[in-house]
Amino acid sequence: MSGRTYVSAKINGEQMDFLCEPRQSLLEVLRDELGMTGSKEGCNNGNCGACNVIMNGVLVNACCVLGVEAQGGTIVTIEGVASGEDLHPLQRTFLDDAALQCGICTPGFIVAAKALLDKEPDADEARIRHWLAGNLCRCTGYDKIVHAVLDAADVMRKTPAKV
Amino acid sequence: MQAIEYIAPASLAEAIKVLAHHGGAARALAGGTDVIIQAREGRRNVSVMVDVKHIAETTELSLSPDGSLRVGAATSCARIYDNAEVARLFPALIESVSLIGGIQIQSRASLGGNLCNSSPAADSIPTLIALAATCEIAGPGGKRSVAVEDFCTAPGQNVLQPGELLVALTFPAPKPHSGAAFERFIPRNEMDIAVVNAAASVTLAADGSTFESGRIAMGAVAPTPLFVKAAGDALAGRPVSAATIDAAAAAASAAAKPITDMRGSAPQRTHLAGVLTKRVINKAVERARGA
Amino acid sequence: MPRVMLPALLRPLAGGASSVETTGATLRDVIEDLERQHPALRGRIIDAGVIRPDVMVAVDADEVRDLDAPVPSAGEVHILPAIAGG
Amino acid sequence: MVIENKPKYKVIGTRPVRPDGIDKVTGRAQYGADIHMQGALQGRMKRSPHAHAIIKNIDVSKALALDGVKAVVTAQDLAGPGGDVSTLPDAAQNILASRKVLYRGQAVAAVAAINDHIAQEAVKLIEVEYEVLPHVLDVRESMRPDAPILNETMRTRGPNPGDGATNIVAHTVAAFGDIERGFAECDVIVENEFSTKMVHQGYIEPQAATASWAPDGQLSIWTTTQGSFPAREACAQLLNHPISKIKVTPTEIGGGFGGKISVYLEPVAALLSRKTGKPVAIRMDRIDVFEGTGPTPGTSIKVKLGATKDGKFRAAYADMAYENGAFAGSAAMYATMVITAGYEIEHVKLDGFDVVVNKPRTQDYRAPSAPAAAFAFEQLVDELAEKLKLDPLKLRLMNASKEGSRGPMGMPFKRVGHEECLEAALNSPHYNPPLEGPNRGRGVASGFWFNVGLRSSVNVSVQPDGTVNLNEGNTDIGGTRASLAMQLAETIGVAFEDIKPGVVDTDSVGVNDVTAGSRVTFASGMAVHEAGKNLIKELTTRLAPTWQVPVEEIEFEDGTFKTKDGAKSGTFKEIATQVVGRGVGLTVSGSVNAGFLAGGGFAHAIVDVEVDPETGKVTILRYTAIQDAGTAVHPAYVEGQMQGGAVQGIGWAINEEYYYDESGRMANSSFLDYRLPTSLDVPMIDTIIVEVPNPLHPFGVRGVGEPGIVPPLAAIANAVCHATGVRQTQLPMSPRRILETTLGIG
Repeated sequence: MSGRTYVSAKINGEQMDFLCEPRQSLLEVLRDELGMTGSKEGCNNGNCGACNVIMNGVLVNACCVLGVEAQGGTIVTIEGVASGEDLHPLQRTFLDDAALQCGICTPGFIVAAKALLDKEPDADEARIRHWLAGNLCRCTGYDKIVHAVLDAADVMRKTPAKV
Repeated sequence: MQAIEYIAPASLAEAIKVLAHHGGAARALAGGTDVIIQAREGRRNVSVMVDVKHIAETTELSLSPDGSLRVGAATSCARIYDNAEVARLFPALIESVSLIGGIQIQSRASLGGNLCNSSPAADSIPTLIALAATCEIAGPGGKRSVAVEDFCTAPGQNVLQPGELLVALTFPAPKPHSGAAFERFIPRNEMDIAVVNAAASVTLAADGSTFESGRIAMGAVAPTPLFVKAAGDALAGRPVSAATIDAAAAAASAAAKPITDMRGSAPQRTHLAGVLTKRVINKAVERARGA
Repeated sequence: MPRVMLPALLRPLAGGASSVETTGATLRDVIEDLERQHPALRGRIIDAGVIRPDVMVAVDADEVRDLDAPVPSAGEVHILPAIAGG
Repeated sequence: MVIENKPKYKVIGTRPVRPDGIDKVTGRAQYGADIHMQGALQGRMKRSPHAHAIIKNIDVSKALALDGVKAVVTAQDLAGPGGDVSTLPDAAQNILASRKVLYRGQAVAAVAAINDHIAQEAVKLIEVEYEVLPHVLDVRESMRPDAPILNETMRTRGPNPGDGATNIVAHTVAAFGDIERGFAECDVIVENEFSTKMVHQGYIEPQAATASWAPDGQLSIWTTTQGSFPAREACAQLLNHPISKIKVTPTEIGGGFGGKISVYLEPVAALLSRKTGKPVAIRMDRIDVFEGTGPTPGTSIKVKLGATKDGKFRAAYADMAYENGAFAGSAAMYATMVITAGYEIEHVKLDGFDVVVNKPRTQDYRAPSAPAAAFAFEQLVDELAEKLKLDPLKLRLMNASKEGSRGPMGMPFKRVGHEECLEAALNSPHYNPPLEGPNRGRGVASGFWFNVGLRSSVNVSVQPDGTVNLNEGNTDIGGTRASLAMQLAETIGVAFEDIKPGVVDTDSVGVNDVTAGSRVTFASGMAVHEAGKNLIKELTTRLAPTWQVPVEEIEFEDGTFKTKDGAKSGTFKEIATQVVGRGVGLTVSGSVNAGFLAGGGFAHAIVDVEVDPETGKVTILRYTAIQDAGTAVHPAYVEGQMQGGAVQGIGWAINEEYYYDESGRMANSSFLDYRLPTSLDVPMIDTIIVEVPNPLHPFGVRGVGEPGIVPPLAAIANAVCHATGVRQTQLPMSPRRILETTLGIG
């Protein structure tokens, strides 16, 4: 019964149709079927956050979701965070604040932080640390990541998002 | 992962039919944060996943005017803690569901899933027990109710029969002058499985000086989450005092029959059972006095 | 008289000595003299005409790979195992 | 904090955005698992479930019969028909075991299938018959004569080789002065025994490799490695294949810290590709990473330190046993080279024992061997300070190594910044106000790591618009494309933005040693500096006929070419555009062997903790990292190295460990139970960069990657001791351990 199932979902604003096996995770579908390798696999069991995407408005680990569950849903991945040449403020502050070293966890952190700031634009350091506890980084010690999120929040408060 | 079939029934009746048809090979899929991983890692044999997130009864979250609460088994932790009224009335429940995994897990993981996974260390179960929650179960033979403390039978096992589905959890309205609290001890500050966890619900006399009743439950100290009746009994009718609370904590420690594993040693867990019991009772008293 | 300081691993090959007085004005001369005094050390420091890749040699505080490097008469030549890192 | 007047640099010391940054924040960057080749097969490793067993038979027939499976390989394929893996026998066994498995997780076979799910099913169908042997996990137990022997042919390297088989790989002795006389002269002597557990580097990206073996024998490998050239060399030896026929392309790498130097998957993917005629990709999962790669050793260290009553260290002794895992290594030898490096001590004797145990073959992890050694030694320093009623930083300062001090290897240090780091710590805003509150304690500790030089080679070519491409062969993990481009920009006097750096494959640049030992910004920086000078020289030569002046008449200074009389001048970019523009292309290179010793680096930590007396949980309240960076090329990236090292050290100190069950299985092989610190577990990490220029480098650069992880283990232990009154001799200082030692629970 491992036939492939037809799934239709809106990914980064575009309607996409794909076939996947029910046992394939959303992460496998994004990376292997759709060629969107920005979401990373660090643990494949929901403990590192490298595969974070926003699904139907909430932050999820794509490794803990079946691809077939995306049917009819909307998904935002790291590939959809910038709009064209305009980086998202988080992407800008991660660069300016040196908040990445090897960069493997960066897509997950940016997607997770975006989900936070979309919901809570005034998040403080304690809230940011709490929200990001599901995202592991082994290079930075988190200091510059937390600063980058605080700085992005500041930028976003000063310049309301373009429609 | 072994090959699986995925079915997303739109009604409770259909879900029961599908589950009954596939028997033990089928498993309900709510948040999937346990079952998908267990199937992938070969820790559970699952060949059919029945997605129960498209069913009205399993996804509801409704607070009655009298203050009783009904939580569909597939309702996510985030939906529960994002509901301000639920958060006000059931702070212990919020403490539990805010601790299950990270934010990414809480947006999918459900109360029903946490219960059906039946881990001895599950972070919601002691709270469900302390709050005297009831399981609503539907199956081919009809519906039945089971008290949460009677639900788990062994690590990873529970009273659900093949074809049965946990539909919802119901909570009685908090009584006047009552309060509840949950606490977990983990080595990090998030993202860990409990070394020990504990929940307490207490009802005080109107003047706040004595305990009328108490319900204490703990996790990770026995093969299943533990309802420690003796600890609650040690409170009932006694003055709210350090001595009373110490006696309840001692009863909790005595009830603990933990093992030593990578998450903690047996003596450490027995000790923490007392420490956490004391802490949650104190917090529950504080809330009861404020209620 | 340059003094060659030997690591523990090589001392058994020099009769247990932790250091050896040598003669020579260049590293090559010094090591050749060392090998003359303790033939068991042949091939353990220099192999095929160059310093072995798993050995490092320092003259006083300076690491040296060139065998023609000068060695002061009061100098110390340190023979050390190679290191890397994470 | 700048200690000495350093030259006024234009680019060095600024904080530009890394050239690879945009790709990394948008998801474009291609890491090991992101290489998707048309028609590629997916590989999986079959691993041993036993810690120690003889392989009696491997039956792959059922796996091969599974639909979608294309090939299976075992150690027989590695040796190949007429093959020879004798040059790297341990590496060969570690990649695919043939005779014996020496740890749980050791690979014994591999499959290639049309997708990963089928490959996983096929792995289960491979039947391996084992004869299970008794195993040994503890380093001291493994040294006993009655311990199960891992390798019957092993004899101890060192002064007393012994006759029989042993698990002691080597006994390293370092001795200076007269240890007995030294201790006899001491007024105060402290001693203790310490132990640490095996820990993992914990990089977030699992190893992944893709290989494509063409019919003409050309082998292309894409891999997430810290060293494409060493990986190429290892593959050549293990596959008995000419090095000239192997091209290794390093992908972006998701962390390494020493754990991605050895090859694991590359030769196996190559064998599977050769067998199937298709590209084969193998990706580890997290369990593979924990069980099947190279963590860093657990240790058992006995130390003794003596001083006169005025606080002068006179004598030190250490007996250090380091796990090597299943195969011979040299971790304890490293430890003898670093444990006393921070101090002037006349009488020293150090015994280092490298020991095999039935655990994964250990690898380097950020300043390998030094953190555990410092955990032991720096606690004794703390104890001495208490006994002598001296400030622990001032006691260290009184004894600190400096230029001319003999290090533990016997040779004198060149200019180093240990004293300057200690002074910076003493004057820091963190150290001066005393710590208030119950159950709190403050700890300090020093750390040293060598930094190494080794070989680097870069190519530099001028583009028609006068900008410059810089091609280097070192994997960039922490921002070295930026730090190298900055050094080239400084050398040739252009803007950072006019340099375009890239990491290229092994066919495209001269040999480069690993990205390790904190060496890339240092040694590749030297290569870049040389290439820059060569570029100026070549441009000058080409400019002379254009300007119609002799070459000697042209000077280059401050980014400008000019004639000595000042009549003609032009910036680098103007001249490069003019000379190269539409003319003949211009490529130069720079190649160095920067040797082993790159100057060495000192780091220091000040940490405040609070210990919950009821639960034993340690909370890090405040942390300041102090480090001598020589010259901080990119200060933000230097801070990042210091902060990252500090937090890895915090994890190591408090929670991380390989937790083994009785069967020799790592019970916590997931990110759930192997507890890396999360953002919620640490405070902001304050940094103080000390700049004592390194005399071995044209810009004074020191390696900065490693020293930061050395002090935190000891600093936290000292802080916990001051908070609780109990000295912590074992890692991790988990809540369980703290309860055991403070309340006797356990």
